Amino acid sequence: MQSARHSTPMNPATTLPTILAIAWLLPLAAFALVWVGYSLPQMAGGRASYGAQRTAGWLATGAIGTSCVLAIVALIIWLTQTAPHEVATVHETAAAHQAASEHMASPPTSYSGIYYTLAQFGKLRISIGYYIDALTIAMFALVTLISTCVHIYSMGYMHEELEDMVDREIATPDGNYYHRPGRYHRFYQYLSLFSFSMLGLLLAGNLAMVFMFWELVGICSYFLIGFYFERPSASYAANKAFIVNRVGDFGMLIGLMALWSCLGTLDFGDSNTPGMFSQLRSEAHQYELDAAAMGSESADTNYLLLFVAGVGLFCGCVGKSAQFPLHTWLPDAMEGPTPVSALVHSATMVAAGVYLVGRCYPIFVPEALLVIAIVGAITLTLAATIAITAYDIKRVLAYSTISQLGYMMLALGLGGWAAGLFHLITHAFFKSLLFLCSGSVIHAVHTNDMRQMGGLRHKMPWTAYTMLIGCLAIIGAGIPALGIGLSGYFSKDAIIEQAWSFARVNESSGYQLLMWLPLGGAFITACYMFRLWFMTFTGMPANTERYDHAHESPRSMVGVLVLLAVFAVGVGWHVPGSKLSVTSLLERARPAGTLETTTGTWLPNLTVPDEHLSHEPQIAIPAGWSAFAMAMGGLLLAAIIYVWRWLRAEEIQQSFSPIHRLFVNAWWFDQLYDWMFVRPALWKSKFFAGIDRYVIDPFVNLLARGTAFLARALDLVVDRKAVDGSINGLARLTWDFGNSLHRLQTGNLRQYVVFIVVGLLGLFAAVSLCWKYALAG
Amino acid sequence: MSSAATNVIELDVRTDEMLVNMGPQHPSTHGVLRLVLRTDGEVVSEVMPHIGYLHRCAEKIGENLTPRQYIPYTDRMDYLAGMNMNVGWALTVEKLMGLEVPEKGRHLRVIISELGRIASHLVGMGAYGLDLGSFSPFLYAFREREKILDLFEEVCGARLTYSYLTVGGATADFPPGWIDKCLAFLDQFVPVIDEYHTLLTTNSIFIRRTAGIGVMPGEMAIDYGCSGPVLRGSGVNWDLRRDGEPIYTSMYEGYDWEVVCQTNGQYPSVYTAPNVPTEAVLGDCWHRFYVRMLEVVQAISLVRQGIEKYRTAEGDFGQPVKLTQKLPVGETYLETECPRGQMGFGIVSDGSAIPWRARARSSSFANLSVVPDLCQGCLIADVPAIVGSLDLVMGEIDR
Amino acid sequence: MNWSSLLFLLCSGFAGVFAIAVVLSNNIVRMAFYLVLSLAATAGLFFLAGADFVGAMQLMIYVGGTLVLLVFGVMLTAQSQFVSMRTSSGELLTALMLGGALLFVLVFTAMNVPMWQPTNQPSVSEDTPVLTATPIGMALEGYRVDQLEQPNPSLRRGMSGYLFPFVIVSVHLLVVLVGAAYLARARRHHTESA
Amino acid sequence: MAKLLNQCLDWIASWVGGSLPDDSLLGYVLAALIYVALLLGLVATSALIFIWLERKVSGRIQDRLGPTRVGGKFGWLQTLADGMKLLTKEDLVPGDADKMLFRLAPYISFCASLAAFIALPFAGRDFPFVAQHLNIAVFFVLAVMGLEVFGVILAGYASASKWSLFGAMREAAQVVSYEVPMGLCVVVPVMLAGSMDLVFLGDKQQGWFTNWYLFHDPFTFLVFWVYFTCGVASVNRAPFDLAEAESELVAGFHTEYSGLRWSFFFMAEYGSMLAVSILAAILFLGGWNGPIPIAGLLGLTWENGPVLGYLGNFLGMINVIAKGFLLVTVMIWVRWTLPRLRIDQVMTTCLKYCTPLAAVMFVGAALWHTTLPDRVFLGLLQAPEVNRRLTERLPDHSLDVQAIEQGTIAQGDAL
Amino acid sequence: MPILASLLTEPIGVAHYMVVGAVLFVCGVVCMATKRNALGILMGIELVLNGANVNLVALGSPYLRGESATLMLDGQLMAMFVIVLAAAEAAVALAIALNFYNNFGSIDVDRANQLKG
Repeated sequence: MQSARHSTPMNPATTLPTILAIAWLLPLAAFALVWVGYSLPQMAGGRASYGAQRTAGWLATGAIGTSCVLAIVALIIWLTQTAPHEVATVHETAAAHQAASEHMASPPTSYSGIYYTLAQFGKLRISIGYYIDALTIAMFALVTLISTCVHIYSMGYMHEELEDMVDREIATPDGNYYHRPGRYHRFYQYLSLFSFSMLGLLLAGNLAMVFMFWELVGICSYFLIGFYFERPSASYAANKAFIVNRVGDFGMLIGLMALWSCLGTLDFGDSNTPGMFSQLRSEAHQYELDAAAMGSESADTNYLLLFVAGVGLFCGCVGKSAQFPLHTWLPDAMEGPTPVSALVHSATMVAAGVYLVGRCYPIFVPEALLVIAIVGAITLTLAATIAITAYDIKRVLAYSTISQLGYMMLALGLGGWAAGLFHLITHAFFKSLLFLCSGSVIHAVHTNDMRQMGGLRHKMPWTAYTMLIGCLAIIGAGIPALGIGLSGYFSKDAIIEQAWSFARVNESSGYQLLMWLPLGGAFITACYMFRLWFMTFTGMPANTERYDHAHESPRSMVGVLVLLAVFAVGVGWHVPGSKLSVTSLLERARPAGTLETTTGTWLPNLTVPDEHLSHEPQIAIPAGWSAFAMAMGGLLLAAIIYVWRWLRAEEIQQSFSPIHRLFVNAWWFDQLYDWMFVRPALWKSKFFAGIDRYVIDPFVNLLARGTAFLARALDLVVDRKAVDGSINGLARLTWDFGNSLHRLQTGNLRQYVVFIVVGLLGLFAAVSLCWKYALAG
Repeated sequence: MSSAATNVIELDVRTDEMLVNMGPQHPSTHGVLRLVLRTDGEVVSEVMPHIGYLHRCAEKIGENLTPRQYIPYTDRMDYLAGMNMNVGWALTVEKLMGLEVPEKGRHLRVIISELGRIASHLVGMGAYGLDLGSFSPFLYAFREREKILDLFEEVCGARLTYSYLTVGGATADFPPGWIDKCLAFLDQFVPVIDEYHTLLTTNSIFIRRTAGIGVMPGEMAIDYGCSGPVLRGSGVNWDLRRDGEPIYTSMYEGYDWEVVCQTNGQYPSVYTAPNVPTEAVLGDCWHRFYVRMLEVVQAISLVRQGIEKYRTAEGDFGQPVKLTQKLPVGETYLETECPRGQMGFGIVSDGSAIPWRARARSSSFANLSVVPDLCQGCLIADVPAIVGSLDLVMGEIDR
Repeated sequence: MNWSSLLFLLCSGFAGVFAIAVVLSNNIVRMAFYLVLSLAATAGLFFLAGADFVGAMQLMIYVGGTLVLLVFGVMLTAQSQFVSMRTSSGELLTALMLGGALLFVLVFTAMNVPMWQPTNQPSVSEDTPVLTATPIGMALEGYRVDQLEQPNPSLRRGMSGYLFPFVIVSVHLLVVLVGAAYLARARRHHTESA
Repeated sequence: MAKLLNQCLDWIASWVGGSLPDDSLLGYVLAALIYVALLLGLVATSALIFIWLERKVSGRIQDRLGPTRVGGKFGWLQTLADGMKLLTKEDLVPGDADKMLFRLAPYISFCASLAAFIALPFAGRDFPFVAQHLNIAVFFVLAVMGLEVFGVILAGYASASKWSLFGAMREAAQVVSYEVPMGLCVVVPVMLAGSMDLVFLGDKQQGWFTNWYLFHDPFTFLVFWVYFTCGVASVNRAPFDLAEAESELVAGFHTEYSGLRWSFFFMAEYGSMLAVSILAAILFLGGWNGPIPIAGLLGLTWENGPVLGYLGNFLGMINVIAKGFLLVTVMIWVRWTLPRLRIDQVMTTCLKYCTPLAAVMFVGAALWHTTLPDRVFLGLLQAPEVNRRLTERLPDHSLDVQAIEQGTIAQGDAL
Repeated sequence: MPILASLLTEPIGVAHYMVVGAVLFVCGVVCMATKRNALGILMGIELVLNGANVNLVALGSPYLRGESATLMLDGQLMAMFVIVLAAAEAAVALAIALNFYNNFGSIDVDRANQLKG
């Protein structure tokens, strides 16, 4: 919607698209320059010199740096030139919320338009357009900022690529390591392309363009994961990421089709024709979701289509944001260089799924939201449990990323639009910080294995303490009584408050789980993050050789760490002296009609609560305290195991070995997919290949050997296996059953106590069913 | 159950045996005795005495000094009864040289050595009270002992290491008026003994702590070579002053006294003392203590007799021999009845002024050797009671 | 906050913290020590709740008697290898998790029954002493002087005294005393040769 | 006290226009602090005096002078000088010790001994001088004094010295055993008065010494001596000082202690001695009611108004403390006279003599009391009016003895 | 959590005591479930009994609730019986522990598994 309310000399409606377009295209220019100047000659056999490679880095960094400056300019313009949305007023009391909700009867300020129309097929216009609101601006600033940081950081991190590089991961057949020319410029080329694609994704004015850039970032991710493509694991990971994402994209396409078929447009805003949002949530309908507007025969069908569209879109997000069940690609994606992990696979690209859900929030029906919430809840728990057992520092962070993305999805699914997106922004800062810190560590000790680290805080204090800030931020450390905390404290609390509020509104016990899972997740998060920190930076060095060679990283890297640490601490705070904060900025972009308590059509007892209800003291205080308690509990447990060593990790692993194996093998998802999809495919192909080759010969041979084989087989199979076996089996079964029963009678007093407690808890659970004061009540 | 015909007794609680060091720094071991106790709870199952913390090569020194020069070293053996040590060594040398001390000197020696016995037994008695947790009698005992030491100081100028009685007689005669002071002391001292009896001997707690504890039968005492009050406390009627060699017994010729020892269930009635409690068993700590107390009374009587005889005796008190007096070739050994038992000295001479070999036989050493036997199965609290009743002096044991 | 809240906080804090210390400590003697402090703090809670007889009894019998007994036992068996015995971390973690669940359930229940929530008017002012010794003594003898106004005669009948339990407990104590003495006493096996 | 303080503070606050509610925390905290200061002062001062007294008395007993110089005459500041010396001593902790317990143990002992004073009254009647007026004070005092043993046990264990451990074990066995006869002895006056309230017990013995429970009947007279014996045993004084028997166990449980911590054990010991003595004074020796009721004769009673009554209470307080000191002096006297018992003899004394004796005395006193109620001084005298009147002060908030006798209250017919 | 926040303003109620009781109880249970020392388990039992006692006394306290609904003296009497029986239990348990120690030379309850199925 084009706002004409402001007629100042600098009209944001015209200036903002221009500035952002420049910011968007600059990385593309850098990409093109590097391609023309470096990659083309290299393809022809040329070699770029050391200095020239450097120049490529500076070129790309300069481009994205300028973009960043432009994005900040845009942000300032936005803040100064557009009136704050009414909702953005800080909500103190319930009455204020009520008032705010009534004021919501107007959509947020946004500017949309078209830069260039690619094609028009009947109603469907495919165009390069823009849709700019506070969310776009915020994300733009975020992406360019982190991208700039990563560019600068990479100058230090990737310096080995400047000259001929020895890849110690690959051994050539003659026993040496693999030598190859450096690919410094190519790295920056990809980074630039990625920046361009990501910014395009953010700026996109319609879903088609979103889809286009969606695929583009996927390609970039593919390139970057496979940056060391000579390593089989890297190329495998790149393929895996690409293919798994396609599965999600398939769903997304279905969603797009469903949307287009009923709305006739994929535009977000109303440029010439009414866009999706204004169609679905018309002013006439008080901005409530109006399935009838979709022009199909019956409201039910429309609702179904909307549900399909929502779930379909979400499928794409599941792939991109590595949600259950498509989460398996992200840990493998850590094969790429660490700065890439920081930028692409934690802060920006994987968050694009969350961004898209947030962007398309008006089209989700409550049932679709429930799907999102459930997937998010499962993901966050699943990934967190896996992270506890991982020893690869980057894998821990990768699973942590998945888990945090799960949190965001959960928040969005439970109606916490601002909470989810707020966590997206804070998470981007502290997770990129954490990744860059881990990169710094890896850079120093040349291994990813935490068991080889330990005591590093003496060697690399800056890294250690910036990483500590990151860890504290991600566990949501803060002081609930004072309301002070690191960025994660605010965003995670917001999510848990929303979950608490959701659980209060929906009393059935299944929905209660959506409150307990994130709370438990907070505990596990604190546990594994500090496990990581303690294992890496405290205690005695596990590997003295590596420890002795460790050193603090160059200044360019440390500087970036400090900058990001500052953001990780402060991004959740208000700007001093004003009510301006990231949350208030996000509130300006809140889609119309989403701040109301809605109930499902198919599931009438499903209620998605108004997000502002979660700030009520009776929800916020207990939620805050329990989140705090959980985080501190996790921290304490990590300290108990890894600092004070009251408990021994190996013993715990031993006693819970089935669970441990489950976690270590990432719930056997890879194996599962291998069995379900990969192997059948391979078998099928083998089968068809084999038909050609083996159909005749074996048949003849079979006939030839038939009689002898049959006789032997009968003896072997029928007599020994079937007859003897069944009798033996029966005996063994009885024996095993008896044995398994006797195992209960261990004679171990403590175990009996444990049984008693379990029985007590079970009894209580049973009582809960009929006693009104117990849990279910 | 095993088929062996044994009575297996399982203790209440299987406790670990504990090795405890009592001493050499411990308030109740009177010096530097070290007892290693093997205890099971409060019950002592084994006591291992360790000695040698006060060893000063006394015998070796004796091979480098003339007998008169050696006198100060004998003071330092049983430092609580230096006078008795002096007289033992002097008599041994005299026996070797065939010297005879004049009449007056003989009585002087009796007076002095019996006073020394009183002083020594006072320490033994007071310290025993201390061992049993009663502090005050110790000071009462020392008060009286100090008076004896005053007397000693007057005759020889020293309060602990006297070197007074020496080969040939004594270094000097009694100073004028000393006899009266001594008598005055004895008159004043006799009633004090009753106080001691009240505080300790007849005190019911004292009796409970000592009666029936550390019972040593007479044969055992003889077997171990015990002597002195320890031996007589077990009912063995043996006192070298009566049963010793003539050169020593002749010292006490004409004195009227009885050996303090329970014979036929009776202690000699000449020495007044409280009755034996019914709980006491012959040979226990109480009897050893009691014998010492009676010997104090006995010594008082001997001193009084000695003074009578001294006053009437004629002649010289016995001048000491020359410092470098040559010894006749030969070998001799003599035991005397010291407060703690039979103290023996031996000399082997090659004819020079310096003994070729000097030897000392300590009574406390033999008395100490019964400790492991007596302490078998007693309580920890009984260990000080038993060791205290033996009245050991480590200077004598270690020499 | 008034003084009883303050004292309650102190006592309950001590009781809880030292109870946790009992769990966390590995050294058996220290455990006993923490237990003493925890139980003493609990006695303080009893005093605060107006049950001074029970509080003093707790101090006397529990802290002064039972625990001295316990410490005695600890010392009798406190050889170095038994002073601290570690359990495996797995068991510890299981127990902690289950304990956490149990605690949650209990606290949850305690906070959810409205009957138990604090009322603004305690029935008796905290400054009026409640004399408990005599009524308790009478109750043990079978007279319920505190239930004289009980309107329901059948209830009054049933609640009328504790004479019977008192007698049973005293007999029980006697039996226990004899039994414990027998159990821990020296046993002599007289075995004859076959 | 706390209310009074609050009212005072309120009055002061009213000058500046403020006000303070009656149940403000301030008054309670202040009151507690005042009580603690007073009791701590009493215990510390009397410990100082007792140590001096101990040295002086033992000196006199042993034909010595004891301290003579510090403080001018009689060495009356000797303890202070010793205290200064102890303060400057090195605080040694053995290497193998359980450091935390080792450090804590003296304070536990001292706290337990001090806590007993909370419930000990120093004067009664209308305004009892007592920190916390408990109606089960006797019980409480006994219970708290039993806790002192923990400090000793912990010290013995934590020192990592075998002698200390021996001392601790002895102490544990001894104190636990002696609590039994001591409790039985204490029950006798409690039974006579019909209350465990020490203030009430003291007030019951008002008047001349003839009203003391010591002289109530022959049984109480004997019980007092049994109590005193058990009291001496329970505070580990000679001849029952097994836990620190220096000739056997070097110094028992405090072998490894030095300096200030050691002195805390000392303070605890003297504090307990005083507590036991004052308890004896209140239970048997009339508490604040002297052999001659000077306060009564002078008219310093509550009947003549609160000021005079208050002064009378002051006299009573001096009376109680004097009696306590007297008994402590007796303990000191005993210590410097008698040898020490052996541990098995200590236990025998307790279990074979004290306990049966106390039990018999208890039964005897009960019989005496039923046959000769309202008689004092061996049954020769009629109990004075004031004492009989006090019977009505029984904590009887609805106890109606007549109703019980008439059977209107159901006895345990659950039987 | 609200109860914690309101502790400073509200009077102490039975719920407060119950929370303390719950903490003691759970500590006792965990103690029983984690200690290998028989005496440690005994201590756990004492803690559990105390947790129950706190509840009994709280329900019987006149200061904490309206008089009409309280257990009053019965709560205290129950608590007394618990204390007395706990003393008896401790005596027997200690005797068993010592006996066990005699027979096995150890106080580790894990050694007492000879009767296991």
